[in-house]
Order: sequence, then structure tokens, then C-alpha cells
Amino acid sequence: MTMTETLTETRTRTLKLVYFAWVRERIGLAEEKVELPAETRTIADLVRWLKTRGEGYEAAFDNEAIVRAAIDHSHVKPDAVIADASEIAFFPPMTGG
Amino acid sequence: MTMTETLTETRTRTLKLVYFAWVRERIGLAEEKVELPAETRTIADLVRWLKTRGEGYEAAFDNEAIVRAAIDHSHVKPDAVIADASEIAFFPPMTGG
Amino acid sequence: MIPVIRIQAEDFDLNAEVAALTGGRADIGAIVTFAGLCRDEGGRLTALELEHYPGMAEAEIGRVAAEAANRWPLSGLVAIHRHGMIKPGEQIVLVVAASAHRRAAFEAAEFMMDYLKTRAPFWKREHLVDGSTGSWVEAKGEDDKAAERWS
Amino acid sequence: MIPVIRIQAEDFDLNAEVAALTGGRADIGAIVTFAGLCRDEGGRLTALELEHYPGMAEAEIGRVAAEAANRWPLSGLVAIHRHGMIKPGEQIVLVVAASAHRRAAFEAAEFMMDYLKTRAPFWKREHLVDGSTGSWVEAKGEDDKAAERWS
Repeated sequence: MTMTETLTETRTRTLKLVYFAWVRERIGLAEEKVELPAETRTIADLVRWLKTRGEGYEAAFDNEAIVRAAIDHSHVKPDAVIADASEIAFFPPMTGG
Repeated sequence: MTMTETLTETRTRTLKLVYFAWVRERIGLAEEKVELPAETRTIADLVRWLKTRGEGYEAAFDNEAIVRAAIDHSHVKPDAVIADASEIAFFPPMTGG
Repeated sequence: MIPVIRIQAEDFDLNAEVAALTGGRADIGAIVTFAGLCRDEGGRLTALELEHYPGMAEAEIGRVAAEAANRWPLSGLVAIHRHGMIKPGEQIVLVVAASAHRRAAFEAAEFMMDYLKTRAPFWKREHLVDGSTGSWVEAKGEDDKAAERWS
Repeated sequence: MIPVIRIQAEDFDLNAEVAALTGGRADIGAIVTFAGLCRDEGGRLTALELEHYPGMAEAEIGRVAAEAANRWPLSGLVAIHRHGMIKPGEQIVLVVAASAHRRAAFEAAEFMMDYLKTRAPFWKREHLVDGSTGSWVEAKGEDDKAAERWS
């Protein structure tokens, strides 16, 4: 086992995911705790992994480009690094105001 | 006497003039009725004639370009024809709002 | 849509004007209000005195309102301008513009104010804290420029 | 200037919010308010349901307000956004911007609304007159364009 692999494994941890509007409806959950796989570095990685978890997730992220994400209450792009985030949100484009 | 002169004289008449803000203060009157000389065709003609009527008028129209005029409650330019106006107003640039 | 135009010495109430405009309707999505207040200019003023040209004030604001109604799809439009002595902190002018969508309401309200500033026959005179009557407020070139944006 | 940000289910009162912002001050010359109302879309809707992301809604609107305060010399800024079931004719969102001069107040209010529309985590769902729950309102490309004007 290399040094890098050791570090990666150390960072594997539980993360809170929250979903809103039709993303929430398609997944069928408002929130959940997940064990983040070690190789999941960015939001895009996380979406790829979530889509393997069932039909609801597949439907929610069917059009990946349209789903927005936030890390700890701040908007982020798909290439954003998850790092030590504690809450990640997925939701459709906002329609408030 | 030509036909034209006859028509012009026929149109000579009494006109109500009203003044506002510092135009009013310099002239020393809020309003007055004047007998419009026959040759007074435009607002500019009227201003020229008013300036012969005393120091107050001269002071009010010292900077002619800045004084605004209205014919029967509508803004007009100096070359506007008085025609059958019944009330002409002179005032400084507006500062409402 | 018939614009509400009032020239008055009395103060006005924002909620009442908005309620009069929206009451019982469900097609309005956006209401923009603008209230212009008297400033004390760093403690220099005790009041602004507003002189106006009765008759022309209503007519001119009516023309500006008709132009706004012609340019934007408005559900309602209110313009109220006070005259007389107005103390710092008090309201001078109110514009309310309502529409289905926000852009029209914002633009119409801003248009109304830019034109009121340069076309409505009102003149402000300062009253100073030492009890004297100050000078007439001078028109600002920036107000003319603001109005020109719409032409 | 500390912006007032509130996310609430309850209605709000325009006069009260303006009064809280201006009370006792004599340096404010311009107050612009924007109220967004629920439309019935030609009688099709009985309500709009507004879902939001608690915590992030306050944080994001706070960031937008801080940016507005940074761009314009504001005397006061209020942003209130409701959530839950809102009936046609009722108020959804309020922005109040106060400044010495009108241009800053108008621009700040319009900026706030353009950014609230595209960045505040709220989602609208239609409730229809036949008693059914309609679809989620789709985001409009024109709202993104409106927000881009400021960047």
C-alpha cells in the first residue's frame, strides 16, 4: 500500500446529502447519510456514483447538466472538490423570487 | 393697410402670464394680464418684449436660455408660436421629484 | 389602466396606495414603489418648500404616465407629488408601478421618476436651520441625462 | 449598513419594513420597494407552493445583499422571502433598498431581484383549481440573462 492510498482511505467518511423539489421526488428522499467511496473527489464523481444506486437516482440525474449542487450552503460547479464538506445538496434550477 | 396687417391687428389680445420660483421673485409678480403687442408672434418675441418692461423682467430673463416656458400647461421651446394661447408661464428648470 | 395622479399638500400612505391598486386582482406579479424623501443635507435644512404650477402639474404628470402606460404593459400606475413645506424624513413623491412581470414594473417606475424630475413643474427651495430661507435648488445635469436614456 | 434578511412562512407588511428602515433618519432620499405577488395565471392556479433550502436560503440571500451593499451606497436593504403555500394575490417576496439618491436605490433593488431569481434556493410548484398538484415551475432563460447584466 502506497502513501497516497493510505491518505485517500483516511479521508473516506460519512456525508449528509439533501435533495430538493423534483430531485427530491425522483430520489424519494429529502436527505440521507452516505459513506463516500474513497475515489469520489468531486461533485461530478459523486453524481456518477449516486446514479449507480438505483432508478430514482438515475431519473434524478438523467440530465446531469441541469441539476445544481451546493456544498455547505454555497453553489458549486460539477468540478468542485468535495474535500471536507459536511452537507451536499442537489436541486433543480431555482425558481424563487 | 394690407390684408396681413389687418389680420395681425385683429389677433392682438389680452394674455395671462404666470411666473414661478425665482422668475416670479425677480419679476415681483405671480401673475399678470398683458396686452400682447401685435408683432409678438413667438415665446422668444414675448421674452424680448417683457425685458423692455423693467429691471425685474430684465433680471428674470438675464439668462434667457435657462428660463423655461409653457403655453396652456404644455412645455414649449422659445420658437413656439403663441397663436391663440390663453395662459403662458415662465419658470426655472424644474426641481421636483 | 387609468393612472392615478394626485398633487397634494398632505402626506400619502404606501400601503394604502398599493392596496388600492392590487385589491381583488390576481394578475399582478410585480409591484415597484419609489418614495422620494426630504433629506436634511447633513443637518443644514429644516425643510424643503415645494412650489408648483397648479393645473400644469397634473397635466404634465398625466402625460408622462400616459407615455409609461404606452411603453409597458402595466396593471396599475400611481404618481403622487406633494407641495408646500416638507420636513427632513418626510415623503415628497410616490410612484407605484404594477405589472405581470418585474422588468416592466421596474422600468416604468424609473421612467416616471426620471421624467417627473425634469418635466413636472415643481421647484424646491431650502429652509435653513438658522431660520433663513435659503436658495432655490438648482436643476442637475445628471437628471437631464437620466431622462434622455428613455428617448 | 446591515441588511435585513428573513425567510418566513408569514406575510410581511410593506409600511412596517420601510418604517423600520427609515425611522428617525434624515439622510435617505430614495426608497425603492419591490413586491413579488402570486398570480393565478388566468384562473388556472389556486396556490403556489414554495419549497426552500433552510440555512442556504438565508446564506445565499445574505451573500447577494452583501454584494449589493458593496456596489451601491445604500442606507438600508431588506430582503424577505416567504415559503409554503401562497394564494393568488398574496405576496411572495419583498426587497427594499434605500439610498441618498434614486439611481442607487433602483439599481440595488433590481439587482437583488435578478439574483434572488437565479441564486436563492427556492422552488415553486403549482396547485391547480381542479385540486391536483401541478408541475414544478421551470426556470426561465430570461432570468439568467437578467442576472448576467450585472456581471
